[in-house]
Amino acid sequence: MSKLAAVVGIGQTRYKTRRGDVSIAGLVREAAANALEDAGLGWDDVEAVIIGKAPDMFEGVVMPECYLSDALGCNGKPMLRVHTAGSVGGSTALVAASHVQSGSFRRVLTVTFEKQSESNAMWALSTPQPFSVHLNAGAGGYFAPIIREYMRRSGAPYDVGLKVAVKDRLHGARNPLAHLQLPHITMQEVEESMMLWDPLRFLEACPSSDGACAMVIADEELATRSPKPPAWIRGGAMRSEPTMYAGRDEVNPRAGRDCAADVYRQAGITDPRRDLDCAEVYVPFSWYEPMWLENLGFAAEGEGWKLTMAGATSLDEGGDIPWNCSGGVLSSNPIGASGMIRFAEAARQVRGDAGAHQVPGARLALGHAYGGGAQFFAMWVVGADKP
Amino acid sequence: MSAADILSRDFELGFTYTRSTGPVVGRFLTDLRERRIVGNRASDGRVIVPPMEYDPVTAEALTDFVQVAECGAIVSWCWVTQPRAAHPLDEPFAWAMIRLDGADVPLIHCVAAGAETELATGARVRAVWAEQTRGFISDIRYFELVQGAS
Amino acid sequence: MQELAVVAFSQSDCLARAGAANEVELIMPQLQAVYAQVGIRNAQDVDFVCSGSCDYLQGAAFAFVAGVDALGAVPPIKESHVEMDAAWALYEAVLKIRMGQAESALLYGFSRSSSGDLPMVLSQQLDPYYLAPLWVDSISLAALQARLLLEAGLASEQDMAEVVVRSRRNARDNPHARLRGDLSIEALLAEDMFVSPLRRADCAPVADGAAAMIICTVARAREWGVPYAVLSGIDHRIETHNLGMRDLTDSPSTRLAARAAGVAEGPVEVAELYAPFSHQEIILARALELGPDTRVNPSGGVLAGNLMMASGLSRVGEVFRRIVAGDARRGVAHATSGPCLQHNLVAVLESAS
Amino acid sequence: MSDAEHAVTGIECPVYLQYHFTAGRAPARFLTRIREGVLTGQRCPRCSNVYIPPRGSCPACGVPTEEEVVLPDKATVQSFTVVAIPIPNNPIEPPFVVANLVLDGANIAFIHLISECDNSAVHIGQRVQAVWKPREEWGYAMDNIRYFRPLDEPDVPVEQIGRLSVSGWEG
Repeated sequence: MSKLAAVVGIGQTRYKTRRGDVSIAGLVREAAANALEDAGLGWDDVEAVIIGKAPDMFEGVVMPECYLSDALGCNGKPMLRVHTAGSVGGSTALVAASHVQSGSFRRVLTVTFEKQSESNAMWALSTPQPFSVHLNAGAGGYFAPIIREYMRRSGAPYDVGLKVAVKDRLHGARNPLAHLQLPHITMQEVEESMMLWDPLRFLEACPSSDGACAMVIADEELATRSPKPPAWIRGGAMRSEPTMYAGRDEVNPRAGRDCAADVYRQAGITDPRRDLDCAEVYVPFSWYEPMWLENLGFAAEGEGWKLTMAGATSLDEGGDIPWNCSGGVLSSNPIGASGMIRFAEAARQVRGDAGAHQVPGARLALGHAYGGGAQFFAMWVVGADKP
Repeated sequence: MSAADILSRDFELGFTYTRSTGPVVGRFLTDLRERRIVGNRASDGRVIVPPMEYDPVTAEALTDFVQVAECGAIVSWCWVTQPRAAHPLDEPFAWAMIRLDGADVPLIHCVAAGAETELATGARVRAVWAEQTRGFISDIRYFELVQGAS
Repeated sequence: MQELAVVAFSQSDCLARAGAANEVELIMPQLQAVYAQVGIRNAQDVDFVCSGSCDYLQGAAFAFVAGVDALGAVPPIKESHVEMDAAWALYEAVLKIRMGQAESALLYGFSRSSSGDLPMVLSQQLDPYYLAPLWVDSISLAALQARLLLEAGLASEQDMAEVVVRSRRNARDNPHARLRGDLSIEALLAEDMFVSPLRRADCAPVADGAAAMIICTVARAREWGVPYAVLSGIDHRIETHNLGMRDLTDSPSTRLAARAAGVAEGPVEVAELYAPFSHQEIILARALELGPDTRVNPSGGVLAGNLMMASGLSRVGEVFRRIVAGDARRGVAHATSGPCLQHNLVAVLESAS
Repeated sequence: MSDAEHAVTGIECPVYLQYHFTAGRAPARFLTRIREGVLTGQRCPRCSNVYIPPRGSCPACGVPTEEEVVLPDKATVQSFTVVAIPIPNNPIEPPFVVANLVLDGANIAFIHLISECDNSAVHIGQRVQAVWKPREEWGYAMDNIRYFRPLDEPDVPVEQIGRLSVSGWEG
């Protein structure tokens, strides 16, 4: 039976197009130091470090954790490097949690980062290879057809994506760490922004950011003694399926549905919309909000967009199930860290520590990450109450 | 299966990365451009060259910069008989750990020498600067022996 | 704490070049082999899967994603990946089982490191401002370490040659080895230097391939009715990236990991050490405090063939094979990562009885 | 100027590595055949689904695939996007249509271009056929097919996409 574990410290950097003031180590360090400070701890209090990021080609450093051991106070300790594509931030948090939940460690530090400004994200995500049998059309080239298929199936009106783009940016404007600060954004502005991959417009896609996110995860006793309220890990799950297989539902991937069912079962959630107070869900393209609302069981199939349009996911509109109050991936996207930011922001909510984007009285929250061709999923549920 | 068994081709995976250095690495490279070498002092008092951002023992951020000499002694070395294309020198050369005067921790750089027999641990070396320095590790083109193997 | 068992292991031949086989084609035979050893169908029949690989060895982002195509991951599976040797995938799986989220796990590691120039690829593991731009290759760094060891009087060229001779001799019984045979120390010492003070034979030959393993709870191993070795301890530690600040003649991180894994809590009959350079075996054997009774690298070790990203897992597998064969009752496996033994993992395996 | 204005804050690091890439057995077989103008998939021995381009395994079943299936060059649009921005390493000028296409007789889509039509007329279920480059330009590459162009055939109902036989869609 797994031991209890809780998030006792959270640290992030400010997310920006380019953090030109720090080295790679400096960036990662900033988040880690912030997390330790939040937990009221020093470097010696950490027993192991679990680090995650997306492909090494982003920074052009092979297995950069080797070089980062000093910046993270890791010498003489275990360090593990996770890489599960875009879901890595979430997977890394789960692997970190397993260090404590297994009873093997009492307190660990976990950090994820991306310093995308060191290269070109589109290049790093699909480096050229001879004999490539797939046409390279960028990440949007992969996801836009799936979004189009969702629109066809659900009959959703064309402006659902516009609404999400505005909603998440308005959320982001409440979060001083968010990369995009667009407090006056309108649906018209989104609609008039450049079309990238039809039906995806520029303002419906995530930015490319530098940034890092860190958490300190502790066992039951240490968490109870922690100076700030802990976010108790009530469940964690991962699922993977192949990128392509005959009959795969790319719009509503089974890996996501199964992962959600697993984490809800662990957390005792039967109706996510009712039982959860908020969610931080990996939405890099606006249309993925309605798609994931259905995939994660917040709405019936084909109905997700109705929640979005009704304002149910909007903090500003007083929705009953606010999604991505931090501004989400649409407001900040250091790829390797983006998943962990979701997990950490869920934890901030239940700790009552989310500042201007706090959901009043949040007690139970979902953190979600996905990666690859929407084939790798990682989720956790955190709560203010000890299970 | 037939001729299809092996279908292969050379290719290059490459990008010119734009690294931001942060203050510590930036300070070292700024000084290097002025043909000066700085290190910094670790929490145990040792002078580290090139300077480290964070102490390997205490993890504290390190700031106390110390200028060191451009000459020093070889702590260990190896002899590369067949330099690879990306290596900084085309002729056979040595990689060496070099403890610069005023430093406690050796740095790793290349040493140009005519032959392996000229090298020895303890040998004295001196930095040879690039004609045009730009704030890059290769502003030190290589180290040269100032007195042969003793 | 949950008692753990290693129940299956398979590795490919250490091929100088894997020819036409891509990642899936490298991995799949090893997966099929471990499934057969425990009598399961595919990855659906274990609770967790974790792999180890490195994008830069392959020369493409997301090298591990293709690996999922070898698993039969429909319906979706619980799966994760470390950008490390698969020995660390084993570590992640151990935690998963200890926390009660799995009773069994499949691990695999793979690479086609012959695709690139490995020592130069690994030079980009170094700090990106001071060393990586100089392209200090991994063999040269190991040579700097070797000279420190030699000049400190902690080993001789003869000692290093003995390591190589024993590796080649032991590898005669290892069908997967790339280099095997009878060599004399004199002949070896007469060979030219490669990167002085290292000769070519002191350096592990690069090999393409894959390895796979299945671990589980002891209860599950009994259920499956297969022979198993108990994984009684596992730990890993990292050191500073600044080579100038490390004592390169010792491996303090291996010492720490060995203590935490409980190496000294019983006799070590066999040890499989991931030493890509001959002098590193000497450093590791000392750090693990192995005595004269320990058979070191009976497989030949990685000097006989180095499957990058799988060699660490293979060391565990080699000890497992000897224990279930009754050749040893207790053994130690070691894996390494980073330049000059920066990061080390130690596992202890024991016979079930 | 002060020292601060002079300080080095960034460097350019060229990281260029040379590799020797091998296509893999199944992809190499596919590429060898497409060099002859033949589209060859592989059938899974367990679930019977046909994969093209083949990877040497059925990702769903996790078993090696061996049996080769020659497929026609007619396909159905499963979905698509109009790419409006230039893509690194892709020489095609935007805007262009990238579609997930399923060849007749195949059970999986691949990505290719659609042309010879108004971009706004492309739709899910549309029938298309390959337009090949001149034979003398054929190499070991999927772009021996320059693009797909619309066919004057009735649309395929969505639930039938990816389930057609090699003989195609009769409407």
